[in-house]
Amino acid sequence: MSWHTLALLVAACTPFLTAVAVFLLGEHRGTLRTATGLAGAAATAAAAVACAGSALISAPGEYAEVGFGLLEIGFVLRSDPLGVVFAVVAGCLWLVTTVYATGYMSRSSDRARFFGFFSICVGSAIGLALSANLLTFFVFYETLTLATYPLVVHSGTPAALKGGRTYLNYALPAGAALAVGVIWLHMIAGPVEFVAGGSLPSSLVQTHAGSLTAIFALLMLGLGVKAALFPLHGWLPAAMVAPAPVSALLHAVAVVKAGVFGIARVVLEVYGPLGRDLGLIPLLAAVAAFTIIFGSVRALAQDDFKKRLAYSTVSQLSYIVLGVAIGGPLAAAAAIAHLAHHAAMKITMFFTAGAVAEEVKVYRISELDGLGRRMPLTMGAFSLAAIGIVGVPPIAGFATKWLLGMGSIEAGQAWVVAVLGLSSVLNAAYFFPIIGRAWFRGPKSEWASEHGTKRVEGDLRMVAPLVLTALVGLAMGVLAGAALSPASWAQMVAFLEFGG
Amino acid sequence: MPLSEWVGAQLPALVILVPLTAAPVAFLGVRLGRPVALVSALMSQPLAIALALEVAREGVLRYEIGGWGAPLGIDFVVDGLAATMILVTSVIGLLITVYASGYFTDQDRYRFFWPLWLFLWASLHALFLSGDAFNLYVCLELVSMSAVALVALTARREALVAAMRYMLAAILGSLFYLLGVALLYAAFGSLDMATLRGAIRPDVTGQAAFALMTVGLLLKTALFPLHFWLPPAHANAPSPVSAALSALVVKGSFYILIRLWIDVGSPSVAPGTAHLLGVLGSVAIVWGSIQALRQERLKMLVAYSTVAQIGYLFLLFPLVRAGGVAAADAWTGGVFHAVSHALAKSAMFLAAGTVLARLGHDRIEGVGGLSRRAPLTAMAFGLAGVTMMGLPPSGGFVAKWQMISASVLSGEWWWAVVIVAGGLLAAGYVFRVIGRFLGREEAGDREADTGRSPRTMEWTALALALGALVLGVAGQPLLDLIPIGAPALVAGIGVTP
Amino acid sequence: MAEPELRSPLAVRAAALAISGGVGALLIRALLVLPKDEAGLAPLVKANLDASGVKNPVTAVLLNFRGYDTMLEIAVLVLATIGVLSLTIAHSDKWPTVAEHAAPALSALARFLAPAMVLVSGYLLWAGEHAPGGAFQAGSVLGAAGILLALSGYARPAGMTGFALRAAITVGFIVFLAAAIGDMLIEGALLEYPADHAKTIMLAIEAWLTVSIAVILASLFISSASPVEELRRRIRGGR
Amino acid sequence: MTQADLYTVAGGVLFTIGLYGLITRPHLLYKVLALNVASGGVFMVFVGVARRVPGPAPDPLPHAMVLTGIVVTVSSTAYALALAKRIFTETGMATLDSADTMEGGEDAAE
Repeated sequence: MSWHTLALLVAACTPFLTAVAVFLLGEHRGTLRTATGLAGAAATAAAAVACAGSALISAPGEYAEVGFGLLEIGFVLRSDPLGVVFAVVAGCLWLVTTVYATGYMSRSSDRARFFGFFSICVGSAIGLALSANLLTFFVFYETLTLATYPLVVHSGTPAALKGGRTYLNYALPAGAALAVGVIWLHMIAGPVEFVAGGSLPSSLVQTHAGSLTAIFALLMLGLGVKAALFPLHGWLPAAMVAPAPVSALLHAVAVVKAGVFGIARVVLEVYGPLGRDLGLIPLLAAVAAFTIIFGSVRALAQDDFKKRLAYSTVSQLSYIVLGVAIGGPLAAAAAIAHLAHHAAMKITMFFTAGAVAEEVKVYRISELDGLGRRMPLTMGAFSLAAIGIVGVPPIAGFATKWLLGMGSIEAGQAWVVAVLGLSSVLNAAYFFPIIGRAWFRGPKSEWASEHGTKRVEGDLRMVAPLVLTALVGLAMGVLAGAALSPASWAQMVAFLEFGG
Repeated sequence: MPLSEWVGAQLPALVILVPLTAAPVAFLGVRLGRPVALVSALMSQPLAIALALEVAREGVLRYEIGGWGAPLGIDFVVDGLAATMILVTSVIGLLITVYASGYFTDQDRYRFFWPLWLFLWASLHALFLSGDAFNLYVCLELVSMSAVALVALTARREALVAAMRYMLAAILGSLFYLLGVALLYAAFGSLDMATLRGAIRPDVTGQAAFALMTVGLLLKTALFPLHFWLPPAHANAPSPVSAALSALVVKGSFYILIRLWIDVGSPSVAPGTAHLLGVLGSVAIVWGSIQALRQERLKMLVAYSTVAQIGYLFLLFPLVRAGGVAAADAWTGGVFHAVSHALAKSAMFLAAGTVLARLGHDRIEGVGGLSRRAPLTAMAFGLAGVTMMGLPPSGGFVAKWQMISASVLSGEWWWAVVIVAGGLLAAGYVFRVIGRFLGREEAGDREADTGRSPRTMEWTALALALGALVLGVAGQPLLDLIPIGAPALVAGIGVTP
Repeated sequence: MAEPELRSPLAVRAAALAISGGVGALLIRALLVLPKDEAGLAPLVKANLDASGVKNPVTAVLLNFRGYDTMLEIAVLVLATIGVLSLTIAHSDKWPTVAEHAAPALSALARFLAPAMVLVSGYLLWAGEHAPGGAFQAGSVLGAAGILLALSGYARPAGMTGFALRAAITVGFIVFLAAAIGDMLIEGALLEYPADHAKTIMLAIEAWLTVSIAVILASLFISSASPVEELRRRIRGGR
Repeated sequence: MTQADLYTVAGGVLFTIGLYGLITRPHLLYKVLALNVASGGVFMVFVGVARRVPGPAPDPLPHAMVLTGIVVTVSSTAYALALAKRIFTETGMATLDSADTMEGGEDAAE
C-alpha cells in the first residue's frame, strides 16, 4: 500500500474509529477521551493534507483510490483535487473545533455522546469529500444527516427536540429525493463516477433529456436542503438550538458545505456540459442569486446572534452555488475557494457567538454593547472575520468576490456583479452594527452592572481557536496569489474542470 | 474418510441436526438448557458459514435423505437463498441465545425456554433446506408450535391470549397449505418441488392449490389484512422470543411463498395476482407504519413496524414478474431486505427488551433520557432504525436501492414511490423513540430505572444493529450469494449494466 | 365470571359465511376436476418396496422413504408436550391428581382391560411391518391404557420423577435421531439405513417411539386433566 | 361421481364447516374443535386422493401423510387445549377478548 492510499484510508477511517473509541471510553474517562479526540482529529487533519499532496503530484485520472465492490458500482474513495479541498477544510477545522469544544463543553453533560457523533459527522464530511462516485457520496451524505440529529437535540430540551424535528422534516425527504435521483441516474447512465469536466456521455441528451432534467431536479432538491438554497433553507436557523461547536463546524462548514460540495460535484463532474445543454444551469444560478439576497435580507432582521449568522450562512453558501452555476473556470474557482474562505471566517464567528454566550450569557445582538472592551481578542477575531465576509480587501472574502466578479464577466454574465454589489452592501448592513455595538458603545444592559466591566476573555481553549481561524481567514486573502493557497488551488481545479 | 470431508458432505444435515439434537438434551437436563443452547449456537455458526461457502463455490447442493432421492424420498436443496437464510438464522440465533442467557434471571421458571428455542431454531433450518412440499408443512408446524409455546412462556394473560390467537391463525394457515399440497399431489403426482416445477399446469386444480397455499402462507406471514395476530404476539412475547419471531419466523412462511410462486409455479400464476400481492404489501407498509406511529408501547411499535416491513417483501412478486434485470434486482433486493430487516428488527426487540428489563414497562413516554443511562441500548435501537428507514449505510438501503432499481427498470415506478414513502414513515416512528431517548427525563423516570441491563443484553442488540449497518457497505458477498441457483424467472441474467 | 357469548354478531357470521363459502366453492370445484389418471408416487413406492426392508408400503413410506418427515413429526409431538408442560407444571414438579376416588366399576374394568391393551399395543407395533399398524397406533393404545389406569387410581403419574418422565417423553425421538446420525456415519446419508439391518432398525425406532408416544399422550391428558381450581392453586403456589 | 370423489368432496365440505365455525364461535373450545373438524376434512381429502389410483391397493403416500398430519394435529390440539385452559384459569374466560381490559407489558425479566 502506497502512502497515497494509506493517507486516504487514514483520513476517511480515523474519525469513525475515533468515534468508536470515544463512545467506548464513555462519560467518565474525560481526559483519555479528550486525548483520543485530539489525536484522532490531528491524525485526520494530517492525513487530509497528505491526500492533498497526493492529489497534487498525481497526474489527472491517476489519483489514489481505495474501495471495494458494492451494487456493481463500488464503494470507492479517491483523493482528487476537488475532493481534497473539502477534506482538508473539514479535517483541519475539526482539529481546531475539538480544542474549542473541549473548552466549551467542559461543564456540559453527555460529552461522550457529543464528541462521538461529532466525529462521525466529520468522518462523513471527509468521506463524502473523497467519494469517487455518487453511491459512495450518498452513503456518507445520509450518514451525515443522521449523525447530526443527536447533536442538534443535544440538550434534550423541548426546544432542541423541536429544532431536531424541523431538521429531519427537511433532511429526510431531501435524502429520499436524492436517493431516487441517484438510483434513476444509475439506471440510465450506469455507474456514475466523478470525472473532471463531467462524466455523463453527451449522447444521453438525445435519448433521455426528460429523465435527465427530472434527475437533476431531484438531485438539486436533495442537495439543496443541506446547501440551504431558498426555499429549502428553513431548517438551518431552527438547528441553531445546537451547542456552539455544532453550529460552528457543522452548520457553517461540514453539513452545509456537504450540500454545496455535492452540487459542485454534480454540476461540474457529473453533468458537465450537459447541464447547459439541457438549460438547467441558468435556473440554478437564479435560485442561488435569489438566495444570496434573501439570506442577507433575513439576516438583517435577526436579533438572535446565532440566527443572524445562520442567515448569513444561507446567503454565503449560495455564492458557491452561484459560482458553480455561472459556468466558467474563474467563477468555479471562486466557488471552490469560497468553500475554504467562508469556512474559516464563519467558523470564527460561530466560535465567537459560543464564547460570548458561554462567558457572559449574551445571546442577542442588542445586548452586545461594549463587549469589545471586555473580550477584545474574541471580538477582534469576530470583527476581522465579519469584515472579511463583507468583502473588504485583503481578507479572504474579497478574494472570492473578486474571482466571482471576474468569472461572471468572463462568462458573459455581468448581472452577477450587481448581485455581488447588493449582497456586499447587505453584508455590511448586518455585520457592521455588531462591530459598532461591540467597540463603539458603552455597556448598557443589565449584565454590565451585574458583572462589572473587567475583561472576561474566555477559556484559552476557546479563544485560541477563534483567533487562529480569524488569522487563517486573513492569510487566505493576503496570500491568495501564493501557490497552494485555496484560491490558487481552486483555480487549478477549475482549469481541470473546464479543460483550460 | 477424514472428518473435514465427512462434515463437508453432511453439512445440510448437520446444520439441522445440531440444534435438533440439542433440543431434547436441553429438555432432559434441567440445568443443561443454557450451556447446551450456547454450545449448539456456537456450533451452528461455523456450519452455516461453511455451507454458504460451499454453495458459493459449488453452486446448488442437493442432499438425498435416506439415499432415495426425490421424488420418492426427500431432498435438501441448498441454493443461494437457502444458504443465506441459514446464515442469517445462525447469526441471529447465536446472539439471541447469548441475550436470553442474561435476560431470563429466573432460569428455573423459564427452563423450558431453551428446548423450545432450540426446536424453533432447528425447524427454521429444516424449513429453509427442505425441497419437499409436504415436508415443508411439517416444518411449518414445527416452527409455529415452538413459536406459539415461546410466546406463551411468561403465562401472563396478554401473552396467553396473544399466543392463542397466533396458534389459531397458524394452524389454520397450515391447514390451507396442507390442502394445497393435497391438490398438488392429486393433480401432478409429486411432492418434490423440483419435480412439481416441471409438472405443474395452470388449470383449475393448479390455481386452486396455489390460491389455498398462498392464503395459508399469507396468514402465517401476517400480510395485511391477515396481520391481526402479529402485533400482540410479537409484543407480548419475552423479548428474545419477539426478536426471533419478527426476525426469522415470519420469514419462514414468506420463504415458502417465494419458492412456490417464483420457482415452482411461475407459469401458472396470473400476473394480476402478483400485483394484488404487491398492492397488499404497499398497504401493509403504509398501514403498519401509521399504526406504529400511534402505539404507546415500545414493543407494540416495533411489532407494527414488522407489519410494515413485511410489506416490502411482497413488492418482490410484481417486480420479479417484469423479468430481465429488473427481476434479478428485485430478487436480490427482496431477499436482502429480509436479511437486513431480520438483523435490525431483532436488534430493536432486544433493545426494547433491555428497556423493559430496566424500567419494568415499555411505555414510550416513560423512556425519556434513556440514552444517558443505557447508551448502548439507545444506540442499538437507533442504528437498527437506520435499516428500518432504508437509509445508508445500512442493509435496508442496499435492499431498497435494488428494489427501486427494479421498479424503475420495469417501468412500474409506483412501487418506488411506496418504497420511498415507507422509508419516510419509518423515520417518523423511529425518531419518535429516538427523540425520547435523547430528550429529558420526566420526574420519576430515573427512580423507576432498576439499572439492570447485563452486558450480554446490551452488546448483543448492538452487535445485531451493527451487523445490519455493515451489510450496507460490505454486503457484496451476500449480494453475490443470494442469486446462486435462483429460479429460472430470475436467473440467467447477468449483472446490471 | 361472565359466560362468553356462544355466537358471534350477525355481521361476523355473514362475513364468515362469505369467506368459508368462497373457499369451499373454490376447493370443491378443484376437487371435482382432479385428474383421474394420475398415479402419483404409488408405482415408485411399489418398485422400491423390497429395498425398504418392510412389506407394508405405508410403513415403508413413513419410516424409510419419508422417514425424515416422521422424525420431524415426532419432534412436533415432543415439542407440544414441552409446551403443555410449560403451561401446567412449570411452576411445580408435582403432577395433578386426576382421580382421588376412583369408581369401583372403573377400577375393575381397568384391571381387566389394561393388560389386554398392552397386548394389543404390542401386536399393532409388530403388525405395522406388513399390515396397517405401527408406532402411533400402538402408542395410542398404550397411552390410553395409561390414562385408564390413572383415572381408576391405579397409576399415580406423580410417582414418576421428573427426569424419568422427561426421558420417557424424549426417548423415541432420541433413538430416531441416533439412528439418523448413525446412518450418516455408516452409510453416508441421513436416515440411509444399512440394507441388511433396515428392518431391525425401523422396528427398534418404532418400539421406542411407542413408549414415548404412550407416555406423551398420557401425560398430555393428565397434565391438563385437573380441575381449574387446582391448577390455579398450583400456579399461585409455584410463584 | 366416484367413491373417491365422495370422500374428497365431503372433506372439502368438512373443511368449510370448520372454517366457518372457527370464525364465528367466540369460545376457545369451539374454535379448537372447529379446527379439528377442518383438519378432519383435509385428511379426508387425502384419503380420497389415495383411493383414485388404479388397482386394488390405495396409494400409500397420502396415507402416510395423513398419519403424519394426525400426529401433528393431535399435538397442536393438545397444546391449544392446555392454552385455552390456562387462559380460563387466569382470566375466568375462554375467549380471545380475555386480555382486553388488562394493562400491557411483560414480566419475563422480573
